[in-house]
Amino acid sequence: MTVAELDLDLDVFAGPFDLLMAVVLREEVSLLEVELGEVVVAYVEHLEREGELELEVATEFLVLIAALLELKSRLMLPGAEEDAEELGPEEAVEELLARMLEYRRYREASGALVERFEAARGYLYRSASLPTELRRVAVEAATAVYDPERLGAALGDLLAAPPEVDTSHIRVTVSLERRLRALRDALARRPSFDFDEQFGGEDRLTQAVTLFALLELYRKGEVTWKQSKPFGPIEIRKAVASNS
Amino acid sequence: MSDLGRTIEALLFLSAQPVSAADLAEATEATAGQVAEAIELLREDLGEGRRGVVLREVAGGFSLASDPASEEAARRLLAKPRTPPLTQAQAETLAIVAYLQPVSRPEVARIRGVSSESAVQTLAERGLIEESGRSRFGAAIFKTTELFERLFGLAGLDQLPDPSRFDPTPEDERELRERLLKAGEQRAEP
Amino acid sequence: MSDLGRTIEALLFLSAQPVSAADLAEATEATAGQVAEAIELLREDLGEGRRGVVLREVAGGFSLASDPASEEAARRLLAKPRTPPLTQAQAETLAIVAYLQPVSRPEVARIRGVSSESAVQTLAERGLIEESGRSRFGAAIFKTTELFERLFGLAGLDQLPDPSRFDPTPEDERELRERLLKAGEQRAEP
Repeated sequence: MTVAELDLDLDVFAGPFDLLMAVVLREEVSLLEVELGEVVVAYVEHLEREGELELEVATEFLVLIAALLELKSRLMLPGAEEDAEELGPEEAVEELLARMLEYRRYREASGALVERFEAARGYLYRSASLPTELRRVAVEAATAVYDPERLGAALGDLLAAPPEVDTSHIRVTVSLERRLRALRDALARRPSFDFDEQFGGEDRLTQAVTLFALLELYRKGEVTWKQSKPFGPIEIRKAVASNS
Repeated sequence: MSDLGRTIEALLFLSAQPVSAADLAEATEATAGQVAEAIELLREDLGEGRRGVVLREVAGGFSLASDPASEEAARRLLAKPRTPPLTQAQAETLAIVAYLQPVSRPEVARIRGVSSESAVQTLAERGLIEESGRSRFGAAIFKTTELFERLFGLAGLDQLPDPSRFDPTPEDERELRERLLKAGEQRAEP
Repeated sequence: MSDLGRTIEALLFLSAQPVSAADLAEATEATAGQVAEAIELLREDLGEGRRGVVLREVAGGFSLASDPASEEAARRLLAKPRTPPLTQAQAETLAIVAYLQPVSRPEVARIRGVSSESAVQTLAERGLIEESGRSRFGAAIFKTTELFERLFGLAGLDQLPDPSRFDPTPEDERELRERLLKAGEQRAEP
């Protein structure tokens, strides 16, 4: 399966991932309404079911989802606490806008190309081989320019059955649910803590999913956090319940 | 019809690929000027609607093609299926490759916002684009082929329309920006 | 020139084989008399010495051919085989034809796991492979040409590199064709 076909069933959208990305860029669904955490969960569940990881597909997923997450988080987070070099919501709008405009340009260009293609489709070219006497000439003038090893190697590629996918290294154990629980447990023990101190010993994937979970808790109003400089320590603090 | 014109017509008839003016001059042992003049006359003789065959300038050279008016009869005779139309995904991918080439697949995905694996693969299978190497990060990079220029009736890539023609109008842009800002504000002040 | 004459010229231009008057009538949806009349006019238009292309009546029908006067120029132009680097799709297709010939186009597609039409066409246009007949089911079957051997510096097909050198499972004794097809099937159903 490809990233494109990842099936999603979200509040505001049901269908393949491909289509979700497309409708966001085409402004048919607001990025703010899309629960990206669910998208990640769907992908991780898919990996769990399939038990195999295609590196190129996974990379593409990460690139696309990371871009969406970045844009969405900038749209969501209040601008006041931003560092000067970070983009605020307005800049985030500009960036999303720039991407939409870029996409529009090529969508329009593709329309023009299709018209050209349709117009040119009726012209047919001749593909008959040369008359014998002329073919002779071409053969006589020919010298060796290609290496037969290339053919052998291509044949070898074709003979190779696809390798059995080794799934031992991708036992997918990181679930967003579980990371949410880990965060809540930690917060239950003490009202504030340092991210690295608490989770620094986990592998990178776990840390990344924990960060997603943190975004989710922030959205629900359960936590706040502070990071005074880029790459600096992240201090997580239980949100003060104001009305409950 | 001049001898040179006849010879050029014969060469274009025989060659399966478009032939450049320079190659025509070399083969006919004529000067570039003479070839250009003969081509000009041939272009009139074989203009649209004159005969069954027309002169086309494609992919950096000249080529003979059958007149589109005879397409239907040709399909009946040769039992050739019509080239399938391009899907929207293929057309967008092709537009990005055509304008930005050489371009990598992740770059295509970034612009389209969707994984473009199968569109890229189909276009490569149809011979419209081809791999032209690898990026620094090992991603395959693509460019359009000569067949692309032939099938789209382009004498060369510089004949693609200026992409700025396709830019959204300032009004569209302003409207879109306002809509996005408004959505952001609503979110920020619950 | 009449519409029918133009269409007939186009059909003869496109067809690699001579076309009978009956086939022309069927494809153009005209009567035998109308076709005969149009052919008569075409014969005058495309008589020896008139244009670069002449109308020939040969066994089985009519065909267009280049004027013999242009042969020397054609030699100069076409004696230079086009040899751009092979793409991966072309190399794979050529390897299949080279090792398994004669081989049908559907078989190539089955082994590669993707339709290989454009690669086959390009290889045929460059003269590396050619049709050598039809399979029982009507599919074109291909073999390599003499030009192929020249361009690869092979004194004969038995000089192709021994496939067992590239073989991932040399202990397997089955036939090359069978193993290629099996690997192709495995690729097709991930």
